Order: sequence, then structure tokens, then C-alpha cells
Amino acid sequence: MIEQGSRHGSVSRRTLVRGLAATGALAGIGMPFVARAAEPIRIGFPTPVTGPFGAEAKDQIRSAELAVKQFNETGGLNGRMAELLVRDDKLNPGEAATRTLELIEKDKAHFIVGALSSAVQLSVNEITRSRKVLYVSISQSDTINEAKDFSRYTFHEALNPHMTTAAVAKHTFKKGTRVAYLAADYAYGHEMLRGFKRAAAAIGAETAGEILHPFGAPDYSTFMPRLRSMRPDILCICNFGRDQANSIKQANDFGLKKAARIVVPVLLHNQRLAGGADAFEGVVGASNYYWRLEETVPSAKAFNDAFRAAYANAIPTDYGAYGYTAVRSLLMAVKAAGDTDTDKVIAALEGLTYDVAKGPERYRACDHQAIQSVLITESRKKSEMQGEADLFRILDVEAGSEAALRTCDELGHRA
Amino acid sequence: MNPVPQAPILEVEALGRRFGAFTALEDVSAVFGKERITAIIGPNGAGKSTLFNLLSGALAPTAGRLRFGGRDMTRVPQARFAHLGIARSYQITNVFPRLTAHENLRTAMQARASRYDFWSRRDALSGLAERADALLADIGLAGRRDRPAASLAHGEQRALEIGIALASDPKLLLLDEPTAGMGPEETKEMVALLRRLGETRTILLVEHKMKMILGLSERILVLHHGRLIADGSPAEIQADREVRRVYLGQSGGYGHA
Amino acid sequence: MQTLDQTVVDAPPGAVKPQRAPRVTAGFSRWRAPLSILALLTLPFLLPSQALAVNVLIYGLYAVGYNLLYGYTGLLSFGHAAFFGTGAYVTGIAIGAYGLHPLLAMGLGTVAASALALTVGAVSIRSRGIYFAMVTLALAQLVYYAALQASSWTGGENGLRGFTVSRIGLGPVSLDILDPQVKYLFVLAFVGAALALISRILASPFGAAIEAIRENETRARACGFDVERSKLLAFVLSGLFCGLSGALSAIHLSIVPLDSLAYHTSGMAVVMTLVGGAGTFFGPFVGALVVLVLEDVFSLWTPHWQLALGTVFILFVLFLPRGLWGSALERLSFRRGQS
Amino acid sequence: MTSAFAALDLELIAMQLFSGVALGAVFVMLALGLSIIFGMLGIVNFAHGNFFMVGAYAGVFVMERTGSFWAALLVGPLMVGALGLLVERFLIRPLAGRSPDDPLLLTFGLGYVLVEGVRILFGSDGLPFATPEELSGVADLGIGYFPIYRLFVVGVVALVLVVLWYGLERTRLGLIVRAGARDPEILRVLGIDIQRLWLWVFGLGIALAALGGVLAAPMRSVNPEMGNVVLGEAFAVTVIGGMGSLMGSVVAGLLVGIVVSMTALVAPEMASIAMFAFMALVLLIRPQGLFGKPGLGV
Repeated sequence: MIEQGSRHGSVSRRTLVRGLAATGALAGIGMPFVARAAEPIRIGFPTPVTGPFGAEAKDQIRSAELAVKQFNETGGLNGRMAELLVRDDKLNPGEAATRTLELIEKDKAHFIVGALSSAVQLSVNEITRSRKVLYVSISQSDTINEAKDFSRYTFHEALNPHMTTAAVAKHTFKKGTRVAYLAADYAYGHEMLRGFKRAAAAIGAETAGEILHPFGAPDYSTFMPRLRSMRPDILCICNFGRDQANSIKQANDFGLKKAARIVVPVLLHNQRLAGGADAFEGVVGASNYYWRLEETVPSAKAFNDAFRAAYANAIPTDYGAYGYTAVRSLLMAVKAAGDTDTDKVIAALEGLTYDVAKGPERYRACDHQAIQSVLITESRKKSEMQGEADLFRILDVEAGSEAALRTCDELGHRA
Repeated sequence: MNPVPQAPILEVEALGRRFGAFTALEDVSAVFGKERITAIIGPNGAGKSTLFNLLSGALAPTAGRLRFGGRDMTRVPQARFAHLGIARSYQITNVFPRLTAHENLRTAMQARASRYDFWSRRDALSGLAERADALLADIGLAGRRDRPAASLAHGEQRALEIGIALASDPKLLLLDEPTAGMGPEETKEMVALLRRLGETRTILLVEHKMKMILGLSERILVLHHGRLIADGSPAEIQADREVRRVYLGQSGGYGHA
Repeated sequence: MQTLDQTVVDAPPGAVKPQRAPRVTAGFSRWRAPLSILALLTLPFLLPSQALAVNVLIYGLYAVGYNLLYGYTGLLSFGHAAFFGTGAYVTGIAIGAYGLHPLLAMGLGTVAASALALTVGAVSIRSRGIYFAMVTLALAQLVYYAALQASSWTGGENGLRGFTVSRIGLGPVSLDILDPQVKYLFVLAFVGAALALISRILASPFGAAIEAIRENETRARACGFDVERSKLLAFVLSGLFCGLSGALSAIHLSIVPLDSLAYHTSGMAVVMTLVGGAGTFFGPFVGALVVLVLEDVFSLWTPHWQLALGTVFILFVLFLPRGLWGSALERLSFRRGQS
Repeated sequence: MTSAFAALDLELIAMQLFSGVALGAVFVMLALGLSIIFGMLGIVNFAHGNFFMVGAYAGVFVMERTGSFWAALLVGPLMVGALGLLVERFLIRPLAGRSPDDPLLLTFGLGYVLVEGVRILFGSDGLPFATPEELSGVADLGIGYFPIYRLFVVGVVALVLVVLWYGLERTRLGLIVRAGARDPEILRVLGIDIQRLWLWVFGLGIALAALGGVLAAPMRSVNPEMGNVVLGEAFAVTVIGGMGSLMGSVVAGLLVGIVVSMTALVAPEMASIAMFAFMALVLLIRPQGLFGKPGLGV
């Protein structure tokens, strides 16, 4: 995959040189606009190819490239082709900032799409907003919606903890349910905890207790006696990635799943694979995409089919789908704007409604958050799985609505 | 020329050192300064090294007192010993291996002159380089000025070893087996050097080569099992029955222990 | 004393640190800082991007600062990320939360890093050798977790943001820091000044004192050097320059990631210094250049670039312990010795 | 925090103490190999955590082929131990006579290679490792429930300690090893092949790290980065206990387990800091660690 990325990278350099040479030659005969029309639309794509989320990154790249390919096959922007400049951010915000600077300063990228962790996303955003470059972020976070980090160049295609927790709570909490929380002690963990508790308060569920655990902790045994003593009906585990796999597994070992239902804000395809069917059995969470959505949503079917055709019958995963929806919607806006001019594309994105993989989506004006559907999924029992990729059961699809977001006011955006 | 100081330079009072339950040195008292060269002898494990370490400040005593030039040194940190005028050499060559011979001496001299100067150029410190050259000539290493110490021959390293001790221009020089590992020729040259040095300062040395000690030193101290068992002129020591018993019982005569 | 006996004895135990410092003549040491700065002026033309060139400057200074302790004083620390990160965080917080002038903020960051170095140094120099490495590592971990916890100050895992410096006013002049060329020269000005200062310190009597301690601690103490105090001073100086490099990185990236305090960042200082040549003035800079460029190039070819990095590093430890620059200097002085 | 204190009762505290001891057993396991290699060879193995991780993967590898956890528990560490022998022979031994920093630096580089090697062979995602059937489930301890598998781990660690103690104190080989740790010269005088001894001690240390990895696999997710946290934990434990002291590793491991567990009860988010703060405290009072010899590098 990365080989493709690098080929794109070097192609871009060569085409840039060729393009410049052509500009010079043609300027001589007074036809500069022809050369300009041939200039590719460059989309910088920082993603953590190395590191623990390598598999998710690979999916993102494949999906994003699929979107680029489809754009180019349908003629591009009046003949201008798009290209994806993939860069490895190594899941390190400093590295990501350097790569983004390179993409903007050296590669002259028109747009930036990508990032897979909240920290990396915020660092890319910091670079792009000061350089006035449009950035479509595809990593989950509440922070990026808030006025402090937001800029008019910032778009957020991914879900955020507020949306996912509200959807999960709506489906699992009842009035009087006793809920215990185990949350990672960092921004993302706090955001998920806040979201759940807010939803719980609205529904009338009770808080049995909460424990903040150190971010990146490998062992959760010391929290289990207290969690058990809270006697919850539901255990909300608010963390991500490896922390999620470890804590669910250990909660299971301590027999907590027999006493309580385990609920998470986000149920990830690859974490479920790493954690195993037994540990995750019956765990409920939210997701932006699951391939079996194709049974009810036509655009999902079209996306899956295109993906299967391009990548040897593979299916797209949740984080992979973000690569597709983000790049696809961006290129739709470029087409609508008829130009790569940042201001024009911003205006086009703000006015766009797109349905490319999961039903209709649009960006809210005040914080550029994509209003979209949220899937509630449950991890399947091993014996009930129909094939390797049949990991989840879709319990419900919460349709996209602005009511699911925090108000512009609350986020600090002045109307 | 320079007369040997008549006032006692070093006073040792009931000095002792324990390591846990083990007593390495006990109740040693002596006054030094009258004689130019004093030798300390004794079988292996007699406490010679411990005594040297106490006298040079490398170890703090667990009992007794130490006075140098009338000043109490019992609790003074080691670095101060060099500043006040006590220097030592080591039995195993202990130089700065990757510095040149000249730098070895200049650095050692600098320890007394300047330690926390971040700004001057070290080679421009007043007169140090010249003094190091002079000392280099003194110990016969002028021709090896810019060779790294590690690449010098054994005898040359021994000379440099003593040169470093001399660099601080000490009033009291503690030499730990200065001729260790040397052949007869080298030993002879070292003895001549020590005689010369003894003219201007007090020297205390630990040695095993009895013949050399008898010819060189004016006074001999004998340690055994951490205690001082004899203290006197070479003739007195040779006649001492206790000393004979210790040495004869050990290896059948004076010699290498 | 010059006899025919030429038996070369082994270097004394405890002084066997053969990988450092081929010797450079005093005349050259006067010119090393200006020459280095000249060399660094060419970097933006040689490297694929300005951003990478600025990173080389920053990490080069970081490694040079680290080398002050490892290469010249002989203390192997595995916790220098604490100083790099502190320099960066304090700079960022001073600008973002208190609106300080960027230069003042950088000064504050550097001072804070030095103060932390004084504390960490005071605890860790009581242990020696390998133990020292572990103690510094563990204390740096403590700083890392503290920064993670103090998220209202540091932004926690999300990193510190919101202090982008776009212009720096210097009296009548205002520098556009968003312009990559201006930024490069701005950072180079600091790095160049730091290099000149470090060169001067290394050539000073204090430089001689720490070298003596590196070469033979026992003897240095017997000669009258206060070993503990000198080590602590070297530690603080090293922390100061690493802190400055951190402050520069905050200005450069306009974020401070939590990773800047992580074990990995400490390790980078060690890797770069060793690859370039510990105990040589410019070696660590060469190391930073090589490591960062390799990382840049390898990561375009393969996601498994760390395999190459690790292997290259192992080969250096095994076969080229003096590092690239150190070996080159050695070859040079050998040839000079021949002629 | 008030609600946390309100919830405290004796049973919970007792349970928390027990969790701490059980977690401490894991820490002891992590520190043992590191400590043995340092005590004998004077080498700080910076790849220790990565060998732990490789051990877990070796366990997965054997488990997938044989389907038996017991085979994985036995064969996994042996495989990784053999890898350790190769590392000692071809990477560590050539550094003999050089600065003691060099093996440390080498193993630091080796860590990168091991992580990337595993990523290439097994992918960068984690792998599942189910708790063995016969050890799954929870036991009622009277004060609360505890996973049977974790009790089993405590038992294995105790067994390993007994075997190590017997080997060191009661056998001729142990005598040689102990003498060698005090003064390698003695062994040379006695005509013992010290290189071969070091080879096997290094292999043993690595095998212990790997055994820790296999034991941890059913508790934690198996992934290429799982060794990174472990390295920090193992360092903290050995520094607290005193480098090279087996007794120190055991006592410090249990102490750290209890400290972490008790912190988890009153201020759970501080559990990671607690370990390093405890270490800083010990260092301030006793720089050589609880059981460290003051002469040894301190």
C-alpha cells in the first residue's frame, strides 16, 4: 500500500516539475491556462502506516484511493486528475506536523485529509489552520468541534464521542439502570465519560461509580474488585484501541460480564479481531460503518462492491470507510466548486449533502461536523458468526440529526 | 637547597577503619615531616592500601584523627586534599588514557588552578602549558609529549603516573608501589627520581622491594594485621624481632610478598 | 625513564571507554563552530524539505546537548526527553496561556529545562554506570506521567496546542515564521549561537575537567576535581541545550506532543549521538541528519523502517563504535599522522 | 473521591491487597530475567520487554500448531531462550572488553528489530489468546472472586522462584554462578569456562522474560508493543529492589504490586505514576535500592 503512496509521492514531484516546465514553455506561446488545467488536485493524506494502527491505516489508504480512482474515472475536474499523497505520520503528532508542513510547503497539497488519533488530528489541524489549508479530519474527537481548536478550514467527517455515547446509551440504558464507568484518564476518555453521563442523566439511569484508569495501562486487575463492588447492571468501558481490548478481556476474566452488560462507545473491527470473539461476545458499542449495512443501505452496497472489485474481495472496515467518505465528499465539493480554490471549496462543502456509503450526510455550518448516522452493533458469539468477517450484529441505526450534536452555543461558536 | 621542613607536616592519631565487621586498620599513630622519604611495608592485607586511602582522603576514617599542616583533615572531602597539598599515585597505572602525556599533566595542574571556568581557553591558562612541559622534562617524557597516555610503554606510564601526582606541587607525596612491574634498569631510574623529589618534599611510599627501600628511605613503618608493629630507621627495623618473625613466617625472608 | 621496554599494558579498568573522542587539534577547535554553521546553511538545499531541515537543526542541537553529558562527561542518560519536552512545553504554555513574547517564552523554557536537569541530576548522579542510565530513564518516565496527568496545563495526551507563532517582532523587524526559509534561518541563529557556546565550553578548563572525569573518575578526584559538582554542572548544561532545542521545536511545529517526553525521544538522542560519533563536536549533528533522513526515506519505502533503523544501530555498536563522524575524523588524523 | 472512600470496606481492602500481591507476582516474573542477566553479566538488557513480547508471540505460535496451552508454556520460552543464546553468542560476546554501556546500547537497537520482526511475521494488529479451558473461570476466595488463571500465574511464579533458589543455593552449578557473580576471576582460576556460563545465564534470563510473556498472553492482548510498558515496569522493580539482587526483585515486585493496587483503590488514575514515584522515593533514601550492594555501580 505504502508503495503506492510513495509512487504517488514521486509522481507528484515529477508531474510538478513537468507541469512547471510545461507552464514555462506554454507561457511563451501565451496559453498558460492549458498547463494549469493539467495540474493534478493534490490531497495530502497523513496516516499511521507504522505502529499499532497500521491495519486501520492500510484500510484508510485503500478506501481513499478508491475514492480518488472513481473521481478520476469519471473525468476528474474537467480533466484535472486527483492524486493522493500518502505520508506516514507514525501515530506521532510531531511527525504528523512535520509531514503536514512538507505536504503544504513542498508538495503544494491543495487539501489535507486524514489522521487516526485525536492528538495527531489536532496537531495536523494546528498546522493547516495557520496556513489556511482545508483539512478534513477523520479521527474521533469532541475537542476538534470546540471553538478553541476549530477554524473555518477544519472539517470533521468522523463521528465524535458525544454522538456515539448518546446513541449507545439510548439503546442500552433504561430508567433506574445502575451504570459503572471505567474510563481512560485522558481527553478522549473524559469525553466519552461525559457523553455517557449526560445521556444517563437524560434517561434517568443511575451512576453506580466511576474509575479513571491510567492511559495505556496493560493491567486492570486492581480496578476489578471495586467495579464488582459497585454491583452495576451495565459496565461502560470508555477507552480505545489496546486499552479497550485489554480491559474488556480482563473484565471478562473477573467474571464481570456474567453480572453486568459491557458497553463501549466505539466497537472497532480490528480490536475485535485482536481481542477475540469470546472476550467481546455480547459487547455493545457504536460504529460509523459496518459492511453488512449493505443489506439496508444502497450506497453501502455500492461502496462494498467497488471495494471488493478493487481489492480482491476484501471488505472495508469502519476506519477505512472514513477514508472513503472524507475524500469522496471533498472531491464532490471540488467538482461543485469547479476549482481547487480553498474558499470556494469550503463554501461548496458547507452546502453539500452527500450519500456515498452510509446514507445522507452533511456538514453543520458552525463547527463543520458531519451530521451522519450512527450504527449500534453487538459483537457476535463465535458459534453464530457466518464467516470470518461477520463480527457484529447491527442492533439499530440511529439516523443522522443535528439533535445528536452538542449545540453550536455550547461549543463556543458565536452564531 | 630547599630545606626539609622541620615542623611535622602530617600527624596521625589513633587512626582506624572498619568495613562492617572487618577491621582493616586499627590504632595507627605517627608523625611525619622530619624524614624526607618514609616507607610503609607489611605483608599483603596488612592495611597499607587502607592507610594510603585514609591519608589521601579516598576513605574517611572510622576512628582517630588526621592533621595536615596543623589542620584537621578527618572530615575533609578528597578533592580538597589535593588543593591543600597532598597528592598520591596508584599501584596500578591510573592515568587519563586517551589524553596525551602533556594533557595528562596540564589537566592535573588545572585541578588546582581552575575548575569551573566555562569561558577561557584551557590552553591559554596562565603558564599551565609551560609548567606541564617542564614537568614532562623532569620525569623524562619530553619526547612523548603528544602521545596518548594509553600508547606509552609501561615504564613511561609509571613515570606519568608520578608526574600527575606531582602536578599539584604537593608538600606531601604518597606513592603506592612506584616501581611495580618494573625491571631493574627502570627501577634504578625511578629511585634516582625519588631521591631528587625527596629533596623538596616529604614522600611516603608503599613498597615491596626491600633492597630498594633499605637504600632509599630514612624511616620505615611496618604494618601487620592492620596494626603498626614497628616504626624506626632501616637499621632498627632490620633488627626488630617482631618484624623478622612476621616476615620470616611469611615467605622465609625479605622479598616480594 | 625511556627504556627499551615497550610492553604496552592494558588500559586500566574503569577507563575502558574506547568508542569516544578521536583527538582534534586545538587549532581546529577554534573553527569548528563557524564551520558547522556554514555546513548547516547548505542543508535546506540538500534535503527534500525545509520542514525536515529544521528538524535536523533541532534534533542536531538536542543530540549535541546530549553529547555534552554522554560523549564528554561519560554519563549515559536515558532520560533526556524530560529536558527536551520541558523546554517545549514551558515555551508553548508561556506563549499560549500567558501571551509572552516568543523569545522570552523560549528563554523561560530553557531555564525550566535547566532547573529540572538540576533536580534530576542531583538525584541521579549519586548512582553510577549502568545504574545511572536506569535512574534517569525512570525519572523521565515520572515526568512523562506527570505531564499526562496535568492535562489542564499540557493538553495531556492530545498535546499542547493553540500557541502558533506566525510573526516574531524583534524591535523594528517582524519575522514571518510561517515562511519556511525565515523559520530555518531563525532556528539556525539559535542553533548556531548554541554551537558556538558549546564549542567554547568544551575548549574551556571546565571542558578539560569533565573530560578528565570521563577518562578516569578516580584519578580526577584524586587530582582535586570535585567530581560530583562537575558532573552536576555538566548535567545542567546538557539539560539547558536540550531544553533550548525543545523550545525551538515548539516554535517550529506549533504544537508540543506528549511524545516529546517519551522514552522514544530519549532513545533518539542516544541513537543519533552514537551513529554520528559520541565525544566529537559535530558528530551528533551528523547522526541527527543521517537518522532523520533515513527515517524519511525508509518510511516512504516500507512501513517496517524501524527494522532498518534498529539493524543499522546494532551494526554501528558492533563495528563502528566511533560513529560516522568520529571514524572519519580518526581516519583524517591518522593520515595526517602518517605524512 | 469521597464516594470512593465511602465504598471502602474491609472485604474490599483485603481483596485489593490480594490483587496487589497477585499483580506483584507478575512484576516479579518481569524483573527476574532482567535481574539475573545483570547480576551475572553486568548487562542491562534494554530489549527485555521485547523478549517478553516475543515470548507471548512464541506462545501463540506453538498454541496455534499444537492447540495446547501447556505446550506453549513449555516450548515458547525454550524457543525464545534459544534465540537468546544466539544473541549472546553473536551480538553480546563480540563486545567483551568494551565499555559496559555497549551491550546496553546494542540491546536497545535489538528492541526495534524484535518489534518490527514480529510486525512483519504476525502483523501489526494484536492477536487473540484465549485463557486455557481448564484454567478459565473465577474462584470464590471468601473475600471476593478472582480469576483462576491469575491464581495459576501466582503458582507458576512461586514454582519458578523455588526452582531458581534450589538451583542457585543447592547445586554445584549454582555455586559456580554465585561465585562468578562476585568475582569472575575466581572462575578463571578454577578453570571454568566463563563464556559458556555467561551464554547459558543469558539464555536463562531471556527464557524467563519469554515465560513471563506466555503467562501474560491470556491476561493481556498480544501485540508488538506490549513489551514497551513492561520494560519500564521491570526497570522500576529492579531499581527499587537493587540491581542484580534476586531477593530484591522478589520483594520489590510484591511491594510495587501492593503500592499500585492500593493507589488504584484511592486514586486509580495515579496507578502508573505511583510506581515511579515510589521508585524515586526509594532512590532518594537508598540509591542502591533495597537489596543492592552499595559497591555495585553505586
